Amino acid sequence: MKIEILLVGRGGQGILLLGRVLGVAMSKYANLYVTGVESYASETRGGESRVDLIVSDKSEEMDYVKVLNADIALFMYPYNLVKYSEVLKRDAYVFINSTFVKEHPYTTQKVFMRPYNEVAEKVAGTSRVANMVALGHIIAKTGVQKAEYVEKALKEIISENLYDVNVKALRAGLELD
Amino acid sequence: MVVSTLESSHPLDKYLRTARLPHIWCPGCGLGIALGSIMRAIDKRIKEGTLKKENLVFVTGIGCSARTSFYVNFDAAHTLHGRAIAFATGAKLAKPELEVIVIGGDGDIAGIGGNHLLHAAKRNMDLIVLMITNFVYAMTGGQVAPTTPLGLYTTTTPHGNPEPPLNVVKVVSSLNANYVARASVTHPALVEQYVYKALGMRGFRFIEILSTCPEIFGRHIGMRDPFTLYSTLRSKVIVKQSPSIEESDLDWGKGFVIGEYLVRDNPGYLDRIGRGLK
Amino acid sequence: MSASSTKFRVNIITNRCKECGICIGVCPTKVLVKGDKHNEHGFRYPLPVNIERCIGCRLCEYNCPDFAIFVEVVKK
Amino acid sequence: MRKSFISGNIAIAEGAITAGMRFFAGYPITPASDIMEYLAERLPEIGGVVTQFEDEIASINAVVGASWAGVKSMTATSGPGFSLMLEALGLAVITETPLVVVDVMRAGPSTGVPTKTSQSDVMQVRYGAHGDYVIPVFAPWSAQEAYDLTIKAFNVAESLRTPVILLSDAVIAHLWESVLLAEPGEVEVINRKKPSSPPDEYLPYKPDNDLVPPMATFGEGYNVIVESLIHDERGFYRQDREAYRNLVKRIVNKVLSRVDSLFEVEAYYGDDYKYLLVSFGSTARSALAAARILRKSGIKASLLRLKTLSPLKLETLRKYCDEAEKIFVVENNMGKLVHDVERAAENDKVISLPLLDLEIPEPKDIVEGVRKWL
Repeated sequence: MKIEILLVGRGGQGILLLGRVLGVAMSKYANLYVTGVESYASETRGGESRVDLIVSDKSEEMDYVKVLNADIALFMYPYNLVKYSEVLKRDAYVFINSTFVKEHPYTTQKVFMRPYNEVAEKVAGTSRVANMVALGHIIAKTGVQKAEYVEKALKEIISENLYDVNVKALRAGLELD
Repeated sequence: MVVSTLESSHPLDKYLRTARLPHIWCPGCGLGIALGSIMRAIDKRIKEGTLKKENLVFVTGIGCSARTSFYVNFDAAHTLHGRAIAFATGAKLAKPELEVIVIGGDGDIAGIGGNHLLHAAKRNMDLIVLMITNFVYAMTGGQVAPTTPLGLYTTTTPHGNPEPPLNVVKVVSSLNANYVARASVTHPALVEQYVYKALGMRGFRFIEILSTCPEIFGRHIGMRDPFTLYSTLRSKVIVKQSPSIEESDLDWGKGFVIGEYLVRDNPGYLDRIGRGLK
Repeated sequence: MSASSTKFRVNIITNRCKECGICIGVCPTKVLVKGDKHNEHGFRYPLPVNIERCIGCRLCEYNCPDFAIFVEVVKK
Repeated sequence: MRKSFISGNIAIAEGAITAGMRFFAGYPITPASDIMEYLAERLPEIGGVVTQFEDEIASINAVVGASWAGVKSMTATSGPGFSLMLEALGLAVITETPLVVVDVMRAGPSTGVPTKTSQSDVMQVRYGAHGDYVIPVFAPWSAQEAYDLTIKAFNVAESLRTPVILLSDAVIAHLWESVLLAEPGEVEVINRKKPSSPPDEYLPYKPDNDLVPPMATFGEGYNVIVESLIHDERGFYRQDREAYRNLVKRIVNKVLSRVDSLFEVEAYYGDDYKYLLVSFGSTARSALAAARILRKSGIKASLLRLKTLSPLKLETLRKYCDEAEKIFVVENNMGKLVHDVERAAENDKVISLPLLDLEIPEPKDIVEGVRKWL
């Protein structure tokens, strides 16, 4: 089993944190081999921010560190959507933040378009946790990871005073259709 | 005169690697005088129990002054040109009970090593730095040094040194050092007194020791005879109790004011990172 | 070599001497004079010919760059 | 062992802590800075010191000083900083000072592209300083290996009294992976030999039969001499040929004589192959993916990955090269390791695949590079 996950957003949207939480959940709690590569533009805010996660239950399957055939992809902002269609599997799960992305080129994939920012605003009072809404949505729809492990990972990584609002957003994502 | 053979040994022999004597320094070189004075200060501290012999470390860079590490019967490091302060900082940080003394020439400490000097003084690093100023690059044969007087002939300023000398006492005083003094080998008791005092302090302690290099510098100024150079320097030295920094200029014409320019007891770097001994 | 008065002994480690002459120059009572014998490195070390004049100030010892001269108090 | 999900840089920091490193001096540089940042948080909690110095020159000199004060010490930098450290690296060599220098490679020459990866420092880390010497260089390809090889680097540094280089790159630095971290006692940690002789008989540079002198450090009453000049067993400066040869040959031979334990390679699909890819570091991951793609299309490719870049055991390389019809040396530079492979194999079999990418090279670029020669 080898899964490739691509997470793309705009700097400041919490893509790196999302990748870190999912990575810890899969690595530490689900005992899988995980490689995560973060790339971002040199601006702290605004440029494209991207995480590639390669996951496998066998260490010998781990080699090239970037996503070539994504099983799961998330687009939080309309960056390079056409370019990325080259690395998506035909039947990949594609999650799109409709708050910012109004149209997309994906036709064969399983596409979910939801307004993560609005959902976050509604359930947690801040759109800053839209990333967690998206993460909840991803694990609910794909089953790539148990919500329990993701919550454990979140608890480990995030500072205590921010945990509640993040977990609220995550759970809202789990409930999204 | 009744002449007999030598029965006792030199009082400093216990601190010297006597097998390596006579040292390499030229006849009349002030470095030996400076080293003797430093050793007497250390001897006093060890005898009164305020310094443990095994805790003392000498760190030197490269140059005539740096060769002191050859002769001291303590832990000693002869490292790289300009880098003694950096090496010493590492040793002190790793093992705070060490008392680390850096000895170097003005080229070593304030020329190539100038940046490390600035930053050690800035962080009030718990070190003693003894900069022996002989006004010239001596080991490499007489090139211009940071402290060479304006207009002087050296092998690399054959038309006269176009740069005024660097007043290192003033530079270090402008930073966060706890102790800044200037001494001269022509006044060895003061060298001893200042080093003794520095050994009882924390933080960054800097002493410039004016010295004589008859072979190279003396030759450039027509004073190759060691005692002529020595007595000329002595005549230019003005001893003051608490000189002001405005009097510290390194000027062969006006003479050199020696004394304790700065004495204070601010927390050293080790105190600030929670590794101070007090 | 060493030479003693009733009060002080001036010791010279002759093979460390480099004949710089500073000890002779700084001695306030002119105890030391330039010697004529060469040590094993070819330097002529000083001689405390006027040892009876020594006042024990140790300026020669403190100003010797070569750890070649030291003064002791003669114990009675 | 405990499992964690950490970056290659953090894995290096954790490996150093496991190995007993308690002094770190450094100067910020991309992509190595987060090693220092992480340690600045962690090391004081366990009695260690982290200080940011005024430059890389001060950093490595402080590391040499700290090691002589008896504490395991390290610095981390990237190519430009490593250039500044070379003089003191030579000091560490001649004074036989155990320490570890991490070079997280980025694209050069000069300031190059600070945030992008490269494998161009191979020559610099092996040969950069003046004078004759050989020092161990290890190159991890994963976060786990960054951890493991950092521990090995310290063990080798301490047991051989030598500086050791950990050669990482910007890709390894910032990829996050599952890493098993050891609890105390779970991995071997080697400390430098101490003298058994009393201080008045101790000679700081007199080796035992293993060519390594026991090391007394500052404050132990041994009056040690740290000497940057050519010296004899006492640490006294000598200008004669005999002393020069004795010292330099011993410093070189103490490393070379351990080549069997120092030189590590890993072969993938090594039982049956016609084409051998030789690579190291992050690029070897792309090379492995490329070997898989080639094998799927019926081309018998295999990968030989070097974990050690110095000292090299040419016999081992030769053994793998002899089996191959063609050897492709895959590296993210203009061709550095290829010179060593050419020494190990018949020259006309060796093909350099210099990728000179700013990212980790894509497997398809390697596949295309190989196919051209089939």
